[in-house]
Amino acid sequence: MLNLEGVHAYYGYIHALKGVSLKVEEGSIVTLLGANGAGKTTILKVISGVLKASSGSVTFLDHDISKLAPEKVVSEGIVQAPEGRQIFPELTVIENLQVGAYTRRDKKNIKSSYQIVFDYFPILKERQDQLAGTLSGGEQQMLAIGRALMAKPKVLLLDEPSLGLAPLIVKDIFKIIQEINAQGTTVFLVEQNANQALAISDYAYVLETGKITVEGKASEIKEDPKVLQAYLGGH
Amino acid sequence: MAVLKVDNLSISFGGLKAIDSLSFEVEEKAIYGLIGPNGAGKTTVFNCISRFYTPDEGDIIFNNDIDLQKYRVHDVVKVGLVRTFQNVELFKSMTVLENIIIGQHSNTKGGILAQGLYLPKVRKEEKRIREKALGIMDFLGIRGIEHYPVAGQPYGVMKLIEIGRALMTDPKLLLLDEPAAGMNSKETEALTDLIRRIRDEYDMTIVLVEHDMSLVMNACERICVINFGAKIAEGTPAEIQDHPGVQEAYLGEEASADA
Amino acid sequence: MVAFLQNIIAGLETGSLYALAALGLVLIFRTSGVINFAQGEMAMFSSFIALTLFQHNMPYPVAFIGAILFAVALGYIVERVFIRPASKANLVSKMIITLGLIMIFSGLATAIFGTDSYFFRKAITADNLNAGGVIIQPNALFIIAITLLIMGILFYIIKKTMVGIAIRATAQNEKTAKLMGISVSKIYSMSWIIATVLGAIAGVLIAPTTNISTAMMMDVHLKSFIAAVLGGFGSFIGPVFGGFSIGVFDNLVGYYISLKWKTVIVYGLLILILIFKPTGLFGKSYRKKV
Amino acid sequence: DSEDASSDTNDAENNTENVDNENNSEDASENNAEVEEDIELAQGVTDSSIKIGSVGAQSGVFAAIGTPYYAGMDAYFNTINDQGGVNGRTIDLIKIDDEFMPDKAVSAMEELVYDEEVFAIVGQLGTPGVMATMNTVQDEGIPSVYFGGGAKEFTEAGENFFPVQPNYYYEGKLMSKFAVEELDAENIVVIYRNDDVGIDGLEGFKEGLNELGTGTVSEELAVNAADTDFTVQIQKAKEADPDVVILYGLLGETSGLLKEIEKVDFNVDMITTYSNADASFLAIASQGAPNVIKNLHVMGWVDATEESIAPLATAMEEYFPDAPLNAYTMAGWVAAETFVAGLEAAGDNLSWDGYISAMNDLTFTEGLAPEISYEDGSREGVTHMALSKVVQDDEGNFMFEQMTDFMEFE
Amino acid sequence: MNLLKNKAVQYTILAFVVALIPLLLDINRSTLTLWNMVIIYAIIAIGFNILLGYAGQISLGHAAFMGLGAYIAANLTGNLELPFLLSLVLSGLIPMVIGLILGLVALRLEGHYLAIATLGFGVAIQQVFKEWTAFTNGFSGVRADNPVIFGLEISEREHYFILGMIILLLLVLFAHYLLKSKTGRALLAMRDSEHAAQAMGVSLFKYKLIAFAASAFYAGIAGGLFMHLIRFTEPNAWGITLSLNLLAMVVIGGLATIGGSIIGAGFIVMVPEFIKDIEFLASIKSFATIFTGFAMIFVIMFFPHGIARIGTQIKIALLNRRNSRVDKGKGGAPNGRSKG
Ligand SMILES: Nc1ncnc2c1ncn2[C@@H]1O[C@H](COP(=O)(O)OP(=O)(O)OP(=O)(O)O)[C@@H](O)[C@H]1O
Ligand SMILES: Nc1ncnc2c1ncn2[C@@H]1O[C@H](COP(=O)(O)OP(=O)(O)OP(=O)(O)O)[C@@H](O)[C@H]1O
Ligand SMILES: CC(C)C[C@H](N)C(=O)O
Ligand SMILES: [Mg+2]
Ligand SMILES: [Mg+2]
Repeated sequence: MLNLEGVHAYYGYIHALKGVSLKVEEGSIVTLLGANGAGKTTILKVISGVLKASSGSVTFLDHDISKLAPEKVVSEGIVQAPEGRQIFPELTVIENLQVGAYTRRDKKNIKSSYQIVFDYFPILKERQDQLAGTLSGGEQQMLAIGRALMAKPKVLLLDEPSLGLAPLIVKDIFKIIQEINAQGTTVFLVEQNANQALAISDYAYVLETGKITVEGKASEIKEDPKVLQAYLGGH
Repeated sequence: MAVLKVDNLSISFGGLKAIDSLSFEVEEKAIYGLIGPNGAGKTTVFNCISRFYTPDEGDIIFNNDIDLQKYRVHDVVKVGLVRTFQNVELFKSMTVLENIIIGQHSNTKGGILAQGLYLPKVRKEEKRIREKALGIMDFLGIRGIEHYPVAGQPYGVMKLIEIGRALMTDPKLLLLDEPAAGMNSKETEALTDLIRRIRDEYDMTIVLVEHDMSLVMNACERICVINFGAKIAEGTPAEIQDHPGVQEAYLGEEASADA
Repeated sequence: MVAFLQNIIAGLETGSLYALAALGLVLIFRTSGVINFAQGEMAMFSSFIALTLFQHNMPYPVAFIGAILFAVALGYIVERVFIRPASKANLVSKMIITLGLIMIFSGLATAIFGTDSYFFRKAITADNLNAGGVIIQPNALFIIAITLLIMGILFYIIKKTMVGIAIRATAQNEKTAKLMGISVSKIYSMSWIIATVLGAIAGVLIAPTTNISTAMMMDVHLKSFIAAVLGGFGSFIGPVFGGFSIGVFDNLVGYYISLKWKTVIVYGLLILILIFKPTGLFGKSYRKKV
Repeated sequence: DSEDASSDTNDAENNTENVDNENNSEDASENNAEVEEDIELAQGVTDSSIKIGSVGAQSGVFAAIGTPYYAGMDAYFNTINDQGGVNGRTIDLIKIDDEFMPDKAVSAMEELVYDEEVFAIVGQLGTPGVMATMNTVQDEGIPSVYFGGGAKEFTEAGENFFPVQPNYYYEGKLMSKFAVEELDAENIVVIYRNDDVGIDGLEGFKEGLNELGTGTVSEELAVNAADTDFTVQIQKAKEADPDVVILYGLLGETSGLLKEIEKVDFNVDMITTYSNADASFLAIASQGAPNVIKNLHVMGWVDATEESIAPLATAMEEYFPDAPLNAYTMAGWVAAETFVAGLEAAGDNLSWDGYISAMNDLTFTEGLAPEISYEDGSREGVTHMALSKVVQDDEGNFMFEQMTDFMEFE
Repeated sequence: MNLLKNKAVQYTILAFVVALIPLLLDINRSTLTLWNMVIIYAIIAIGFNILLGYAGQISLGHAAFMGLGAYIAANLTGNLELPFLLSLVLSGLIPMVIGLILGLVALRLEGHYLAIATLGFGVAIQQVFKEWTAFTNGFSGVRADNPVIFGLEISEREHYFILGMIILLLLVLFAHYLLKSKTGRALLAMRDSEHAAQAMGVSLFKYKLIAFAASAFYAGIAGGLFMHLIRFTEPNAWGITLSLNLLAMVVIGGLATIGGSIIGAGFIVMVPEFIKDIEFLASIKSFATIFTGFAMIFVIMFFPHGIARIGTQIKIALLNRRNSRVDKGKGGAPNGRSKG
């Protein structure tokens, strides 16, 4: 459903993506692994249209989205919870969630979506009128994920969702991702927590300094010695 | 000997009691872990110690006789206490080297006039701190990027730069807030090692907040667990892992260091 | 007592002019963080349109609406042509653009409309009311009412509507706002249009007080900044309250203390208030998370 | 203060001679040696032309004054030039815009005096600019005729300065005489613009009362140029229950004050300054205060009857058909007229000394302005003024009607 | 190390070369007056850049400090008959003390609140200039003589230009070294992140005050030089227009660059003059104002980081071009990183 083909991208003259091709099938969970600075976030930026690919194509449901403005990409149904949370610090928790639902047409159902998010992250309910900027790091992370869920996207892009979350919640996060996926949302996941990410994924890619070096079924990648060695620590 | 003594600390934001009569002590040369669920108040504790927040109640005693309440935020480094930030806070418009050099701010000699006239003593100072900073970069293994802007450095590198900047202040006590966030297990392992080396080679005490249990359990000698701002357990890594309250509130049933 | 009340009433009227002018300023600020120094010049331009229509024997409401329609176009053009292309520039640089706009608009106004001053009529010309010696102009009540109405509408939009939240989100983090599907450029266009319209309304209502000329808004505009800051940029009630306060205060200081030192005293007081309330009288401050 | 000025003037005279000599030799080499005369021409003068300069705001807020003012000046010079100039010399006016900034005025003045080498400065506009360039003009001794401003300092600036417009101090004095003698005032409130204009006017007014030995100022009320709310001034004025209120301000605040007076129905005689003696003022002020405007009197120094203004009107029609004809246009016209009167008096003796001494002997009565005289070193400019009153004609138009003769303070 | 690569040496050589131009070439007195004004505005702009560009603190009231410097210079050399150089130093030092007071206010305020508070400060001080006639002689203004240094009267513009150049050079060097060492780093750190700066021992209190004091000092010196160049001043000159122009100078030239301040000053003083000289525009009324406005906007749009950074901007643009061409071929782009 989402397709990258030979994508190159630059920051100024730093060549961050050097011909990346990947596919995200409808209804699947796809994980992208890679070391610090490999270019994972850059890929998400290119998909969302924040950074324009200098060459190559990005297609969604068989049409080109590489020239679309970020907000248009969102209305196509591709939404991301960006790296570094990027919550709106001077909006309250509830208002942040509301912004998440900005593109939704089914305004009536938004109320029930709040409920879903609050069920996933009860602490957000307690904090709903607090300014988001004063939340703890982990609470902000939950808010960023919750906000993306509010959009009811076709494809959800998650950039290191477990970052800064307590172990208990990390487990929940992966469960939540599976649940969302089960309800029909396709998920493209960037994670450092490779074990758990691969455990719930269908397919995975490994990115090294701007190039895809390994790809395959998640279950196979998990056993790939190269990956084991580089990303899965002493297992 | 306790290098840091937090005694009966409390602080509230509006109606929310973020820290609730919390006490703990950190022994000299220890690597001490402060863990707890999201929103438990860990960062807030750091903010109180480093004087960004003024607690409603309680004392924070550093080095036996220094009452930190009497110091202003920017004076805290002068007594040998320094922190990093949960969300990296680097000086974006400056180069990597300049970011690290800032750490020596309080120890850099030379008044305004001397600097403006660039007297020999200022020149010498500049040379000294530059070399010191390069030494730290060597130690952290990030030499070679000193003249690049920090903006655009990979997240992990930024975390190291922040540690380097903190080391540059010649601290006795280093507070690290989630140093491993955003690192994969391999990188975390390296960081664990680095933290130990910092303690040993720079001869200091480290308190760290972290959610990555592999780092906490491997690096820390003692761990304090807080929830809703109050201490629920304290002990060695093994004790903490087996503590039922901690498992329930934080780790989950099958407590593990495998994450 | 009569003099005291007369000063208060007049202060409220003058203050509402500052407030009106401030609302547009605050709107742009709240959307994009830019202080639009050219807000006054743009309002002046719109007022000249109203004047020109009026001079061509159009009825007052037509002149008023003409000015508003012109403002819609002007706001759109300014945002598209001058502000948006500089989206990469930082906030201070954008403020410099608005300084450049001052020069362009005042120069153009001189070239097109000439340098003379012109009388312009009030919106409401009914007879003055006399309340025990205190004279109240119906027009003053009208202006105060309009100010409060606009304030209410803006307050409602910003606080309660999706568009309002989108505006605030855009102000705080443009990039992420886009990632949430907000068409940031539309939000900017819209807020410049609305702000310019507010400026036009302010200009047309202020004109009977200042006369219409290329310089008509200079002093009102300056006071409107002060009003916005005194009340706090963070709300719409703040600037209105700030405007009223300055209007009233100016008069009371002038009447009871000194006409000559009035300016120094009022500005001194502003600074003093800011020292104690650094985000304005209505600004909420909270402990910043570190 | 005045001692300083006179010693400066002496210096200036010495300088003048030097400069003259230099310039003459240059002129001699540049010009056709055909007309060999013994008169030493100053810089900027040839046999067929005289180059003069003016510095003043032509952009920004002050363009409101500068534009019509320079139109009036150009209209006069164009007329003269089309008639063949003065003694066969056409007049070439170079105007430089100083944007009302003193530093730009200085550089502009230097450009005129040293680079363009003009013969004289005519109608410099803007008090700050005049004050800032005063050193240069004093040092060089170049004649400077007419100032678009009425600061008292202009009258003491030196031999080569020829103010025309009445200064505000003097006007204030004369105003007091009119107030007392024509309007029988005893208790007077002065509302004055709190800047060089109003303060000079107020001081002059008080001095006038003092010399007349009658009448008291019961309230002195300052108005800032930035004010838009005049409640305080009018409330206080009303409380003083005066016989006459002096409105010593410019268009903006004066029309604002009138509106406020109208609002509270304050029925009192008022006098305002000559700066407002203009139809454009009346047009604005009368609409805001249609009732009380009839209590307004205005000082006037330009003898603007239909007949006297005819040449100006014709010239404007000819050269600037789209421009308005207002008090500023008249001022520009008078500036040119006065300068040319000096030229004619100097004849061919167009050295600076020649011009200055011709001016020193001059009493000029033919122009749009009343008598101007620099005899005996007087630098007061116009001292004859008249009081007019606002009246309404049968069609309801407001106009000024002269109610006294042109008279001096004495 | 190559001596010519040293910024200070470069500045010095440049200053000397420029200072000699009027002596070698025949330049109009009026043009030299403008050049002198460029120097004077450059001085205040450098100070202002320390405040805005380095410390990240905005002020819309700095004209007041320049005015203060001018009045002090006039009073000291005129009434008290102090020597010129001493009075010039004092016309910097006294505003500096007032600058400290404004700095104290700034400590509490941020962003736009600071901007407007300082604007209010500026307006209030200007009003004081108007009313405090004992010091300022009100609207009648004060005068000053040509400066006399060690018995030599400086009456020629060429000589004043040399004097100005020397003072500018000294102040440039002082700023350069100050900003290159501890203070400069602390200011930039404070601008980028107040929290992190504090954690590193940077006292916001101290450095905000330093920034305000330094900028007020530079402004005062500029005022003193203005006073002796123009030899007259009155209150209207020291209002918002100048403060806003100052802001424009610094931004147009380039925030946080010393050279940019000088370029910006040149831009704001000279561009309207150039435009006035364009014959075919002169038929448009108010054309100089309109086109200066366009010029300012043009610069910001195309050089958002200031004229002084055009070089870097072009370099990066060229590198980008080269790289995107490379990537059309095979993926062999250099792994270069930006510098500076
Ligand atoms: N704004 C930027 N300006 C310049 N270079 C950048 C910028 N953002 C990223 N880069 C560079 O691009 C490369 C890829 O960065 P990216 O953020 O995509 O990595 P990542 O795989 O997401 O890493 P991380 O695990 O740290 O999030 C890195 O070398 C980084 O330094
Ligand atoms: N300035 C503030 N204003 C209001 N509430 C605050 C503020 N700072 C912290 N809090 C609240 O206090 C609680 C503790 O926050 P803190 O940041 O200390 O948590 P933490 O233990 O560091 O959590 P995490 O692991 O998620 O970073 C949170 O619920 C947070 O919302
Ligand atoms: C004035 C600004 C550039 C900096 C200010 N401290 C802020 O954070 O808003
Ligand atoms: Mg990333
Ligand atoms: Mg935390």
